[in-house]
Amino acid sequence: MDVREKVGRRGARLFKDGMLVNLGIGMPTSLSNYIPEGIKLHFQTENGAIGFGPSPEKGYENPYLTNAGANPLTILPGGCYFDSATSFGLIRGGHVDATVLGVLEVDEKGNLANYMVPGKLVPGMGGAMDLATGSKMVVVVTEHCDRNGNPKILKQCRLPLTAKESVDWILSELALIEVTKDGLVLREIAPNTTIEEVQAKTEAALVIPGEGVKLMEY
Amino acid sequence: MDVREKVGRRGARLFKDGMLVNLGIGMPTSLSNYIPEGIKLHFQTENGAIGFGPSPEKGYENPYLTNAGANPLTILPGGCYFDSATSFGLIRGGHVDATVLGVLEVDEKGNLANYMVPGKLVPGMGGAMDLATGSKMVVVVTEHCDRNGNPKILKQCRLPLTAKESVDWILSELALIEVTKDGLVLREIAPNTTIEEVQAKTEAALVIPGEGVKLMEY
Amino acid sequence: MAKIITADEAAAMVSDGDTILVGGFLAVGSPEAICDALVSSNVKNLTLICNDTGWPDRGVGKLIMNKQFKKVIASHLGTNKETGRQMSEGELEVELNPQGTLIERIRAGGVGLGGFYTPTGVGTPVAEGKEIRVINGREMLLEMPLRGKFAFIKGFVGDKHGNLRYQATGRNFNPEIALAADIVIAEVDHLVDFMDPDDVVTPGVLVDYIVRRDI
Amino acid sequence: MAKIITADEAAAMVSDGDTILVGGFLAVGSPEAICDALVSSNVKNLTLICNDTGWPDRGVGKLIMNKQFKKVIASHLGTNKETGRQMSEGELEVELNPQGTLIERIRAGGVGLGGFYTPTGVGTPVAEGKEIRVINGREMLLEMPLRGKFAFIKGFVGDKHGNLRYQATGRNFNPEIALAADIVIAEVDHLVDFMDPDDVVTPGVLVDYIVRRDI
Repeated sequence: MDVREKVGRRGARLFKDGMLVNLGIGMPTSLSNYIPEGIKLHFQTENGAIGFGPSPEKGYENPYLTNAGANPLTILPGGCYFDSATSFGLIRGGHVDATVLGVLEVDEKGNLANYMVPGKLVPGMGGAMDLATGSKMVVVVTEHCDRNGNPKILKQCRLPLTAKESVDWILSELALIEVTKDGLVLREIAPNTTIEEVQAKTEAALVIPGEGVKLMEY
Repeated sequence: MDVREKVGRRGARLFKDGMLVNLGIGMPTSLSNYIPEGIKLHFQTENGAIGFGPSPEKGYENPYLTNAGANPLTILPGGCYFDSATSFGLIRGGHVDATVLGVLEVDEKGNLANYMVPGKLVPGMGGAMDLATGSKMVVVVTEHCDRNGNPKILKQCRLPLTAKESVDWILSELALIEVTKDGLVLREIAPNTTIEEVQAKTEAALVIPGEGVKLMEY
Repeated sequence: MAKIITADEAAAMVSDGDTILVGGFLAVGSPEAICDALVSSNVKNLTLICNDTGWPDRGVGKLIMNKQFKKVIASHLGTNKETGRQMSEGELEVELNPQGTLIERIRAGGVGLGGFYTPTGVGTPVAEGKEIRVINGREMLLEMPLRGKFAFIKGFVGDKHGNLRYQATGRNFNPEIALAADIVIAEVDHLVDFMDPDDVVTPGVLVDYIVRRDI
Repeated sequence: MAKIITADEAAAMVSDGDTILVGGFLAVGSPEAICDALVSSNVKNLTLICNDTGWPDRGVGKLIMNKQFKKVIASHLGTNKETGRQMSEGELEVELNPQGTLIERIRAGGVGLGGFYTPTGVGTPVAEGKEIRVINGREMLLEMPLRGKFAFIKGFVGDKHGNLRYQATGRNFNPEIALAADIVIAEVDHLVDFMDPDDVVTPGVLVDYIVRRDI
């Protein structure tokens, strides 16, 4: 299992039946491959649809039906379309039950930074700020450290924020961490690691809960 | 011709082809009977339709298609329905070209009062405040004096206002008056009256324009 | 999938003191079966958010006649004299809003906005106690969002996924109300398996329960 | 009746320095024929309000490549590197908005509101210079309305009365943009005589001109 599969399998089990879910582009999308049986989710794309299905076969694309990355979609029975004001009304109004986002940095207060690096070209935040601010549950999925081995889970974000105090769960190939008022609570660790290794690779202090840290299942 | 027909005939000639128009209940509705040939208007009802036609024949009413007074309507080809947020978005956003309203009082600043009398039961303003505030052109149609012969066109409204400085035209059975920054300009008088009589029945001072006062045509 | 229930089951969820939003304009587009069930359940001290108080024998007016409200937030009461009587005798608190402001406050509550500035009501009794601010050279009032515990709405056609479509002027307050409550219950005239996704007005994910009229 | 014109006639109405709003999300639901005509007309120093700057060969991106904008207000630029180049070399002013804030600002401009409070952007670079206010215990930013001179929108089906209907995710910014400009020009794939009034998404009274794709 690579990082995407590990994160995808564990992340998908955070959902409950009937949830309205928005998955960011990249690693977050991988969760959709591992939805447990008996769990039916409604997927939203912020450009204006709920209930989309798999990618269409080649030759059957509808140029008017795409996801937020302009890739062709299909729609399932029971799905619906709406305009952008309604779409972000759903997002900001708390009607989206769960959003899964990638990050550059996340910190112990649940701050997240994923849209700009000062000095580099800023492509824009798109819908990320609204999704991180408005969704009932915000899940961050990420490799535990960056390419240089430095922690991405910090005491305090250094990059400009995408949203303030909004993350509920942080999921990496090493750990599942819950963001609480008392700090980052380590809920689960991967089978191939230790609490000490996870803490060593995390800048913020991890809280070990009284009921113990579980072994992550996939 | 009674007052309604006089006001209806002259008022209908204030419209230009293609205008989106909202007519209040009562005397304002009478304008729709006298739209000149060649002038096509779009009528809005604030409960959510544009392009309604005459009342349906008995037995052909649709319980879901009514005007703001809950009376049955028909819809013409080219008409459309929408929700109340859109309806008042059109009204407040300046997309309604003309609104015709009845009044209790109107004054030389274009203030209007038509929804409450202190001490009496207040039925509520409904859509009147939005219509008077948002429409591009606000026309007040009224009997020139109240039942006791007292002026309704005042220096300053005494009743609580429906909207501030929003009236463009005042039309009665005696006169057509334009509300301008320089005061109430008397544009037309009815054939059976004089400038002196109109002024005597009007509390606010009337401005007589340099180009003269026209005789009202029906 | 929206759960299909009876009108009585819908009414039984409501407790004394709850705030309810009800769709409809002079009872056109109001959920009549749910209103009847609320009268039967006799739940009391409710706060109502609705365009108007209907007629004595139609829409939320039936609950007015049964004295089930302690407070009403509406734009118009003229078609139900009992509302006026309760108000003038101090039995009922009434807050009147311009209709466009009322629907926009409900929308703000539903889409997560903290309030908005509108020119409607400036210089009128509606402005009393509200912040006034000049924006782009025009005086504006600050109006705050509205929400409730229950939304009772009325669709013409619903599908098993909860998607709704309205007919003609029966749409009115229903789509915004569906966004502004914790629990949304839709009464529908007709229930179908599913509809064209471009035809949906209220997304099914907003609707928790459906009450059928067609059985 | 909306007047039927060609894309070139639409483009010819635009003058140097005008503000235009253009529908579409990564060019899906953008009026391509009008964009082509605007490139041909070579009008300059425009301000663009649009979700994004499309692709180098699709949507408003074609006008970016032709350097027709002095300012862009958008939520995302990542699919058109030329936008970033012009921005970093100081040829183009760019104002980035969260997508939900951008569409709501356009809506506010279209429906006559003077601004609104939103939680989106609090604690981020978006909050710089903006009023912050605590409403119902939550920090909110004041965001102001946006409008322009022209709205260029794209419908799937239009009728001779100007009524429009969209398909799937081609709807996006188009309905709100149609409210927020002095002159609204809709490009449509198909023109019909009229449509079911319950099927209309954009009321025809908002649409001044129609550009047909089906002839």
